[in-house]
Amino acid sequence: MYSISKHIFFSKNKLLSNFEMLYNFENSLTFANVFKTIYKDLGVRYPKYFKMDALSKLGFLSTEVLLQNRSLTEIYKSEKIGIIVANSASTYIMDSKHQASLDDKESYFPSPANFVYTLPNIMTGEICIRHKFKGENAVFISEEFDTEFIYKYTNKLLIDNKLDATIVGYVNIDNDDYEAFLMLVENKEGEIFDLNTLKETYTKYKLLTWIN
Amino acid sequence: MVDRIAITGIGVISALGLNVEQNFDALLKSQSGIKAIRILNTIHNGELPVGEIPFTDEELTQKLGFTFNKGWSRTSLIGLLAAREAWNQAKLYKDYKSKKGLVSATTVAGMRRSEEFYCDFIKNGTGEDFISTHDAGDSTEKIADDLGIKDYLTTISTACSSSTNSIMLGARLLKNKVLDKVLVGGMDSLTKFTLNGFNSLMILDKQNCRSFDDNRAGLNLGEGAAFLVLERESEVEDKAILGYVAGYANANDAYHQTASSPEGKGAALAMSKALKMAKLKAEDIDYINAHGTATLNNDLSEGLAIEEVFGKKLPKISSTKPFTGHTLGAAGVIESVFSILALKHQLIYPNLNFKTQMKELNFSPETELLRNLKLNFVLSNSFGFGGNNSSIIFGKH
Amino acid sequence: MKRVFVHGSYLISSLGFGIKENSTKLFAGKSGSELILDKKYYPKAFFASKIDNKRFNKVFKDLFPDIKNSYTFFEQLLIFVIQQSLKKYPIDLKSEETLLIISSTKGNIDLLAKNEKSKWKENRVFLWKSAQIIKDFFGIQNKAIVISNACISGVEAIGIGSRMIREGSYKNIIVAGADILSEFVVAGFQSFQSLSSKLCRPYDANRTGLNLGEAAGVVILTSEEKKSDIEVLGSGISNDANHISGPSRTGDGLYFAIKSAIDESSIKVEDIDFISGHGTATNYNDEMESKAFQLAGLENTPINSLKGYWGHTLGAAGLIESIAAIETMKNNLLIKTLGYDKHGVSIPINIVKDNQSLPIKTVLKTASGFGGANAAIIFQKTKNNV
Amino acid sequence: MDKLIQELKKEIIEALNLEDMEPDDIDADEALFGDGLGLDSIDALELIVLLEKNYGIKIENPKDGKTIFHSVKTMANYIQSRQK
Repeated sequence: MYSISKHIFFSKNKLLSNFEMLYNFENSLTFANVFKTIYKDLGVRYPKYFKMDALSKLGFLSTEVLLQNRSLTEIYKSEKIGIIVANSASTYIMDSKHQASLDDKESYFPSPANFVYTLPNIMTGEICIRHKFKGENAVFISEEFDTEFIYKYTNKLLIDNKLDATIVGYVNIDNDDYEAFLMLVENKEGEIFDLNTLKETYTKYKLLTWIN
Repeated sequence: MVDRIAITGIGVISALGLNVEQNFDALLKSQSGIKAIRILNTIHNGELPVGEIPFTDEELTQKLGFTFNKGWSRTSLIGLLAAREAWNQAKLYKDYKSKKGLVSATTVAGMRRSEEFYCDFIKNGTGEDFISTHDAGDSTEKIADDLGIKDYLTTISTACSSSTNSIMLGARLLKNKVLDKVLVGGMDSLTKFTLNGFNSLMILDKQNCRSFDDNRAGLNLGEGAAFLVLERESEVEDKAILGYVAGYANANDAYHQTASSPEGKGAALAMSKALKMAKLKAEDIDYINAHGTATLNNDLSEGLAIEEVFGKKLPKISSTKPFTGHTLGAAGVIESVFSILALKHQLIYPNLNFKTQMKELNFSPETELLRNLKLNFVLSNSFGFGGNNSSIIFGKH
Repeated sequence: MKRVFVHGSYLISSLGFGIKENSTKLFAGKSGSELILDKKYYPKAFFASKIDNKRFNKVFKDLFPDIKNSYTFFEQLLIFVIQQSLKKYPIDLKSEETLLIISSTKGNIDLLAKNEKSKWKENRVFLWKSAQIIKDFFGIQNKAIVISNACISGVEAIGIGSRMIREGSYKNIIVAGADILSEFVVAGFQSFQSLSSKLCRPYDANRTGLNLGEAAGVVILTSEEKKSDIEVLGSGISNDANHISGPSRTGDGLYFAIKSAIDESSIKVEDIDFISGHGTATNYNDEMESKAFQLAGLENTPINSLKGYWGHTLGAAGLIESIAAIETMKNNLLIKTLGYDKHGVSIPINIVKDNQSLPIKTVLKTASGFGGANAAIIFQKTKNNV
Repeated sequence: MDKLIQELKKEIIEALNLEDMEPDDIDADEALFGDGLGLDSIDALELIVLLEKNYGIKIENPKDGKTIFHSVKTMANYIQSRQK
């Protein structure tokens, strides 16, 4: 029996957890400020955070809230905990930054710290390092969050016993906006993890963040 | 009780077909594989009928599942097809503990490629990779590697008796516990070299060969390969036993380089010694798969030798050369496979194209497919140039 | 449990077009990598594997004469290999049980460069856009799925494809992978000091880094057995959770992926006849792999890396190397690890040093990459004529 | 020398995104890697770029990085030795 134990949504400077608003900043604030404020407010001590690119920061903060005072590796084997996410712009911000350092032929100093973040699964890697997840992980690139495919794939991994618990969702950022929607699904009693619940939860969050 | 030599796997490829099933089907339907030359490029096509495997090297490579040609000669390709069939049947793939060997046989070896590249190589030194596939051992090594056989490897080349001799050596290696499982057999492909060679000896019939016929006019060349897996009977587990190697012998004619002695002294010696080793009397033999190449010399010499050894009570006799042609180094083991199938299915193959009995002999070969007989022992002859004569007796399981 | 079979494999690389050309060159020990001095990629010379562009452009134009240049090089590679694959194994592209999965790390990233930007619409640099264009080219109904998980993308894509066949929603899944050389990637890897200035030396004591390469490969997965004798038995994906670019020091991550694949295949470890390793020839990756194979009890199993022939082709590597592993089974032939001479990893794993024939029925293909990702997949030859 | 060390500290903080750090927080002799500042291999590569970009110094063998980048002081000494 696979159930949804928690879900979060973070977009348009609003961070909600189980549909409850945790943070609500005005739209004019840049995501860099919003991310930094939330990081400080969460009281997290993780020096590596500051080296992360925007996509990894978005993923990192979202999972910090999703897994607040939960340590999954105490319940499940770390190789049976995974993260399956979709994304649209991949690492567009960091790609542009890295490319900019190449277009300027005079000052030709491509930075390794930038280049390493030009892969979308570095974001999932950072989350795995933070929470010691060693199981199935995948980053799918799609124009929008393809709930149907992501559900089918994640559910297949669960019923095939490849995973006992997993984070599943969508983490995307480009120059204009960002959106993170994550669910924690575990092998225990609770609200069943099925396609409709996934779709409805995601749609409800979209509406909540557009209205106010 | 003596630990008999059991046959637990057979594989064969010839003009009749790619595997045991297709070969046996053609034998049952009396469908000869002897036709005009189609694959081998030679001035003789349309003139000399042969027992040719109707597939190009490219097609044979694909049938092995290979996706590109690794420079293998035709002999190696057909050899591996038959070897795998036998090895598969004996389920030896995951057998890591027993000592496994391969005793192969070939006379032609890599000549098929050598004769193609030779002129270029002499003129401008190209295509030298063929040299590594020319020698007789090359195909043996390739087959052994493909099947994972590492403990014992050898190749016998005694002309037309080669592959019968490899069965004998394999049986001896088992009896002396040098090996636990042994793949024995041989292979030869058609080449311009052999076609023109035999033609110069004036022993190639321009029609389909007529073994033991008074008007016979020579043999038809053929190509093919066959293998048996031999094990000690006491160690055979979870697989069927197809027959036994009851006895065998090799004797030399000591008469002439290419002709058998007129009265078949060597042949008679080989057959009688094989009977002695098998502790059998002549009348125990139910069927002789004769060498019967349809040359004037062999059929006479072999016929007389059979009459000398078997006297009045001649067993039923036939030659399957009119089906496959003379496959040289592979003939012995191909006909051994046919003999084992005859025992398993209790039948005797017809001697195709036979019309008139030889004046010098008192017997005629069987001309119809004979069914529901009582066959316990079959004797197969392979007599060759250099007077090298071998006979082998198979027993029913 | 529904079985999954592999059909219609095709690849294009620096070694040539299609399986026969590539296998013949691999068998002959020929590398497709060379010293490249081309400002388009990098100010200085670097050692890498490039596809023969002139030949490709001609072949592509002959196949699709009426398409003016409306597809990028990356997209043309995928269209070409998929088209060749469908010729070998035609499927009903319109059916809603047909899916296209594409594996790539950077896709059209070369379009970000200043001089390219103007020629294409801005969203053409996104992987989902290329996937959409390729899906529409073939008239496939379902949205294309793109997997971008660094160097394991190709192996993971086949794994995901096999899982989705077993899941039941799809009857035919085309899994295609490609990555091209670009200044973006070359300069990036240079800044990481992980490129070798000459032929890379997988698992070798004197390895100094990887060679980049460009390639495209494709397989078609179905539950249809006929005309295929290759089966996907199982797959596993894991994460080291150790460092975003340095592989784990213990190899436990890759070991978990291998174990997951073996468990799903319900075979014994000793059934694996051969490992097609990742072997990028970077210091830490090869060392990590040797530890992982020891953990999995595979230190005696013959293993090779083909990076010496094709270079590291990123999103295509999993595809073309899986196809090579399948050809290894079909030909019962291990290809030597080009560039490997002196053993250079702490565990004495059994590196294939010379071409070698032996019966091969079951192979394990692994991949590891940035982000601590690891993938393993097991293929088996179903016909018993091993 | 002190001016160079102070400058280096600022550049390191900026190049390696050491967000909450001020130049004074870094002790010139403190180990940059390992348990000191806890920098990792990517930071080392970034420092190689920093030396080249800001001081035009190219390190031939990346393996020397370990000694050169031991601390801010060793970096400063190296820069001075290469600039004479």
